[in-house]
Amino acid sequence: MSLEQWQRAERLRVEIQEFCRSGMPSDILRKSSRHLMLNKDEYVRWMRALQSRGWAVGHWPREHGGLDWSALERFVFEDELARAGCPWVIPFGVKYVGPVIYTFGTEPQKRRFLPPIAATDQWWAQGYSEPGAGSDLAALRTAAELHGDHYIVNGQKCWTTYAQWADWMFCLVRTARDERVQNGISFLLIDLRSPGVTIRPVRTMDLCHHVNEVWLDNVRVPVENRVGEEGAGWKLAKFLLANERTYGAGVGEAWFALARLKTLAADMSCGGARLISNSGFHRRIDELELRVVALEALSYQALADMMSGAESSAEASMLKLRASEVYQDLIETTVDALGYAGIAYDPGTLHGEGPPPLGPDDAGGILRYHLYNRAATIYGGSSEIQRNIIAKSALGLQP
Amino acid sequence: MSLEQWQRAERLRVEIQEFCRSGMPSDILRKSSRHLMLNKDEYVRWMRALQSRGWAVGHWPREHGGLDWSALERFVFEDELARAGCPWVIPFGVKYVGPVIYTFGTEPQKRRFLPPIAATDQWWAQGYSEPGAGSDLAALRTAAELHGDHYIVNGQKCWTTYAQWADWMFCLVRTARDERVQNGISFLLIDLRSPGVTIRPVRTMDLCHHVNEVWLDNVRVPVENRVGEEGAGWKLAKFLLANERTYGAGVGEAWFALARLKTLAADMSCGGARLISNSGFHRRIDELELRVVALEALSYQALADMMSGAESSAEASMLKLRASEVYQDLIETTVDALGYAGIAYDPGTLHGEGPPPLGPDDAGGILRYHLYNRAATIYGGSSEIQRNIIAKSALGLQP
Amino acid sequence: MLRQSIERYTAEHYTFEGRWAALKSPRAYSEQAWSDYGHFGWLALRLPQESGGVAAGVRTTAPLMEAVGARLLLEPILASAIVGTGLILRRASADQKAQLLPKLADGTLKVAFAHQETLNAFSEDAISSEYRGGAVHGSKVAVLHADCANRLIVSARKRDVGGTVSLYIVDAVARGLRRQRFRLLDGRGAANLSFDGVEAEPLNASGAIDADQAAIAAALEEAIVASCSEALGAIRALNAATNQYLKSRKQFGRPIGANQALQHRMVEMHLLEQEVRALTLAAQRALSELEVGRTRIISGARAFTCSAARRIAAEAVQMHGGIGVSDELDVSHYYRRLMVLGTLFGNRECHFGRFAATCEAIGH
Amino acid sequence: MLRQSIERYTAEHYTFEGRWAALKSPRAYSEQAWSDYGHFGWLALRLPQESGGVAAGVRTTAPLMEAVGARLLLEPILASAIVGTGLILRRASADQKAQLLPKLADGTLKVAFAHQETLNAFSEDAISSEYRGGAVHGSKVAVLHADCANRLIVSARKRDVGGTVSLYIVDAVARGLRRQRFRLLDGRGAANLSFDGVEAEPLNASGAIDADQAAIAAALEEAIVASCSEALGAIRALNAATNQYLKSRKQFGRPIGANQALQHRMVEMHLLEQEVRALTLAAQRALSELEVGRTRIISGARAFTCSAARRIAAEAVQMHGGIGVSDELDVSHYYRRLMVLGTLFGNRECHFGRFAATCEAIGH
Repeated sequence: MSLEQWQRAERLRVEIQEFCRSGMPSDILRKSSRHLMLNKDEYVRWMRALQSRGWAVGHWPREHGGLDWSALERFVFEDELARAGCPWVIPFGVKYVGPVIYTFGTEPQKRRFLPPIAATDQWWAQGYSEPGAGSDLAALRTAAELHGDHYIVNGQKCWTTYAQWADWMFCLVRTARDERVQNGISFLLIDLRSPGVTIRPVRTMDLCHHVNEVWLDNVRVPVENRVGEEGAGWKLAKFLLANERTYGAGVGEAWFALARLKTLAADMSCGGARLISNSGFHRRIDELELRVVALEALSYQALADMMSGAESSAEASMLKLRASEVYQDLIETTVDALGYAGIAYDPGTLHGEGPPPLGPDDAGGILRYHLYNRAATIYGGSSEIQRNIIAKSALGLQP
Repeated sequence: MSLEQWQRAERLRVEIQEFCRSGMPSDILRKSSRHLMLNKDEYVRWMRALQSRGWAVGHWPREHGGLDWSALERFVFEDELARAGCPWVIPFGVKYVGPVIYTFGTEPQKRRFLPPIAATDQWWAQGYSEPGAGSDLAALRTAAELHGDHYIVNGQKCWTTYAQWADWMFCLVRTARDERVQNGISFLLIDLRSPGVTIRPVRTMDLCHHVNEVWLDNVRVPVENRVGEEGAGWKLAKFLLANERTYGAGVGEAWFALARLKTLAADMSCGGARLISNSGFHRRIDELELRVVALEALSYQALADMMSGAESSAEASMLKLRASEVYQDLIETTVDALGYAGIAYDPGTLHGEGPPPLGPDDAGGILRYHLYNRAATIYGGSSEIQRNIIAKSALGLQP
Repeated sequence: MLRQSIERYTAEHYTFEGRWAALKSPRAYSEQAWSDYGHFGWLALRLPQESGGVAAGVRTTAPLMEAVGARLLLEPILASAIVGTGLILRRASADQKAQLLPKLADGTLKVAFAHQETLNAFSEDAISSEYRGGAVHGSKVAVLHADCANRLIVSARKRDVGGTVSLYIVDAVARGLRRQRFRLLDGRGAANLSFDGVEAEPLNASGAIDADQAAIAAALEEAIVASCSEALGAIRALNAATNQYLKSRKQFGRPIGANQALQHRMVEMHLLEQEVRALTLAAQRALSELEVGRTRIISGARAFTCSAARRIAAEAVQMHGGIGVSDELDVSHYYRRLMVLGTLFGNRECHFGRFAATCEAIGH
Repeated sequence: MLRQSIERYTAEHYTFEGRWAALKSPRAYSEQAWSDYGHFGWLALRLPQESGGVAAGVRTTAPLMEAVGARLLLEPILASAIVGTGLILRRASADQKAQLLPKLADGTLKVAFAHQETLNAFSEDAISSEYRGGAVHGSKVAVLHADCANRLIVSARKRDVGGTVSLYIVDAVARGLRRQRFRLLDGRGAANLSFDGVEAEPLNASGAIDADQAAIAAALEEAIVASCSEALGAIRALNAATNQYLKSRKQFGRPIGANQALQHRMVEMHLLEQEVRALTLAAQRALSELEVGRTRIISGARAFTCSAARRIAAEAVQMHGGIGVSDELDVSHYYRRLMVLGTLFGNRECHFGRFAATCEAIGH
């Protein structure tokens, strides 16, 4: 990467740090840094606070309202927000479907959808997984049949995050049967207020409502809501996936978690001393820190390789594997540090009202996030799938 | 297991402890407890010292000269010898081929072979592996063609331990082609002084000579040296394998290694203190001890299950996996404890003449055994094969 | 016998589906099941024969504790029938026993042991609650099933005899006692307790001055061994579920269990289960045979079980994929139960430290 | 440029097969190769331009050190051209440099750094050798390539200035010096040294009283980073060999690399290699940019590399099966080289401790 790119990114870093100190709605930061559940209104305010500086779509091209960020700037943006304990930058609109629309969409689609996505005037959901199509996404069975100028869509999507708040869902559907199962898949934008859409909440083991089943029963979707050609859905899905994988957040989240783990170990008592003076536990923390240092080095190396054009397709998979593994171990160790507060759980306190049954303010949130985060090695391509990808693309190993 | 069985085994344990203190040739124990290389004469003296009490074939039935040991006694025998740092009980005759001969052999074969095996008047080698048949033993290609009353054997065996000292080799050979590759294998006893036998030494990474390639070039083997029917070799090989897997030695060896690791950590200095006071290293030792405790519990549980008839075929595989894993980690940690003495290596000092370049008397032997012992997870069915066996037999998982 | 009848009852009357009602009820357990347990004599196992029991050691109660883990039972078996009952058997006077044991046997009395005072699970907790003037002052945290117990057995320092830790029995609705009820992560009830001069009756069997202290140590050891059995039951059930899922779930046209990487990981889980089983049985023997080095075996078994349980639970969720994270399937409930078991009565670090302290002597 | 020419030369003239002769020779390295390195200027990389070098930092010499690992070079590149040369550049006077540098450049002079005194690899070694009356007294152990060095740079306490550790240069065949030569596990030469009043010349560039001490610290840091590069080279070559073997070795009718369990393990090895690479590059930058926290990055990289190397080496042997244990194939030679690298200049525990000491501050 060039010196100029580096300096631009460092300027952005300073701006974001300043934003986290003073621009950020403090009620939201208070909740997110404690891993509490944000409601829709809070998420929308958060996204709009980012967009007030153009950052929500900073990675978009200028012609579509973005800031033309380099990969490094995008990394720094995610890294710094996560380090400060900010909420998740809701990706479904700005990160996932937005780039698909400006890359593959028609002019009317761009005019219609991009502005509300950038402004978070619409909430989007992702309709990919199905009960029989998890890792094997190409096995999806939700079918769209063309009747005149509408598709009639039938099927079931699952693990659909925040569908309960969503206005729209981008969706992979089968529009034809083909020998090669990846063919015959198309990419539709579905208005979730359409008749025939049913959304059923699914509680995850943190006892919260993040994900849903979305049932589609003869839902009519105008043909102009298909992005790309009929049958081109797999290509778009792969494009989206490649875009999805940016890993600043993984590094920043890890540093945030490590810092909290350290303060907690310094605060908690352990038989007359502080927990941090338990040599076995201290060692665990230091071993985790070395892994975070390695993750950060690997991430910057991948970024440097990417910016010099030498990126391997396996790098995103490697970063996802390592970031999710180290984070799971960090948050699990943090739960351990909580001692008995790590097994007391009241989901009623996770929305910001009242303290948890035991322990510090964020004990419930830490526990909640530990539980929910078990899914981090499953969603977005499970660790097993990532290893298969690396085996094939980086090592040339065939099954 | 019954109280009487238990008491018998405990009596044997006391006798063996007494033997290790006073009956055992002290020059041999000095070398074996330092992991130095024994020569053939020393091994023969060792085996005969055991057999002077009938122990070398204690597990054989009385009718063939054994002591009718229970599985528990056999376990205790191996366990106690290994705990005391005694040499390996050379298994090829008394443990491997002997039981095959008394179970499947003809009366003349029994009369001819069993007495010299029990007395270690013959040295045996095992001719199983071939360059193309390692884990996939059934792929063996060494061929035996019947010509009148002799087989003419051609082929190559590899990793043949101590073939350089051996008088005889029991050998799996292909006597017929068959759809099912396991069929058509026969079990031959080959006199290694026969014309056409060439033995080539293969150095392992400890720079010592344990194993060999054995080339068989038109070697004539009398048909009466076939054990069992023609084509029954696979059955005999499986019988032998089941017999091979007794795990007292694994437990005893682990305790011996752990004890040495502890004395070493107490002796070695580490920046003004003793190594044992390095908390990270101390922790490693304690973690190893817990694994040894678990290995011992698992072994006794397997024994109890076996003696109550509830043995699962996967248990031997489980014990082999765990024993070899924990031993590798124990000896590696011991090498670490040696510090710079753990990277100085003079194979000339491994036969008992002169001290190693650096460190305590047994530094060279520890290092040698660490290197050679990398094979413990490879020979006798690699860890990968053991896992496949467990997956299939205990879990019913099919490839 | 006991094992079969427990398995038969729970398979019929305590299915995962049927358990939802109990889990969501305000009491957080099934009154019906609890009364059935009393009826079948399972709550009286430890009692002497004259009180309707079989004077069972913790070894004999192992099948019950394994079922608690395997079926994710929510009732106060561990708290009341194992630990609380154990303390009463050891330290209650004949009069106290006559009053308490019959009710423990039929389940009308539930006791909980209020001992832990801080959040620290890394080492044994120091007790600072006090008994003075016939009343207990102090506080206790995360007391398992103190939410539903009728009586509490409380550890406190007896001021007038040099601060020896002793045992007291307290009515759960006594004046001056505040109970903050909540759920543990696995849905079982618990409570934080605050004693502001609560009238308390000493457990007053005769005995040495430190007899209560010894009884506490013994009860905690029993609790640890019992929780190893509970973990073993949960691990065995969870591994069976995962193995079954590997065979039935199809992706890319074949069962996911046909993938060798998953097979080898499942083999590792199976091996860990066998080690947990062997160590749990060894720990049970160590308890009942008063072997030398019981702490070594018991805390060693516990430390091993904690790490094995953690790994098995994580792998079970991972190999199940998305469905493993949902609250609807039993997998995540086993995950949470095993988390709770990893902290109650001291976590892995606590017991590993106790084990390690026995390793000092060179050799063995 | 440098990388390509090193790779071309070693691929042609330093094959694993060709290397046997050097390995088995009494000198334990190839004289021809050593003289070639001098000829190509590789031994002069660190020297100033007026001495025929390019004043390279350790970062620039990384391709050379990677080749040392990848091709298992036996010559005293690390000992003499990196560490010994580094000390001379830092602490020799102009006269000393004029005398030494030309010979270092063409390889006629080989130096070794005699520093380590005890077997302890777990922490920094304390120096107790002494310099008094113009002579060195003391002993050193396992000095890399001291078997073949012409001169030794020795660390010793200068008695007359309060025991400051200083640097001295000693002729390798001086009176009073005993050299016990032996091979390291990877076949490279080394020696234990015993100094019984050996005539020694101080490295006498002007400087602060602790300038030698600082130079030693800097040289050891460079040695650590260089050995990370060497390990990276070995790891990369070894992973490539294992991956190739997975594709070519057939059992049960197909390549063993078709087994998903082996694929996933190979993926883990590849990932560790990428992490080692990223950290090694970061450590090189930390050296040359004088960043804050260089110890953190350098010792962190080293600690990570040690454990990654150990795992990769063990997996390479395991996945190769029997042939991996033989001396005939390169795999076991990489295994032993990586073992040696795991101890020289401090083992994993030593550097993890140094890293951990930088983690104290909360946050980052």
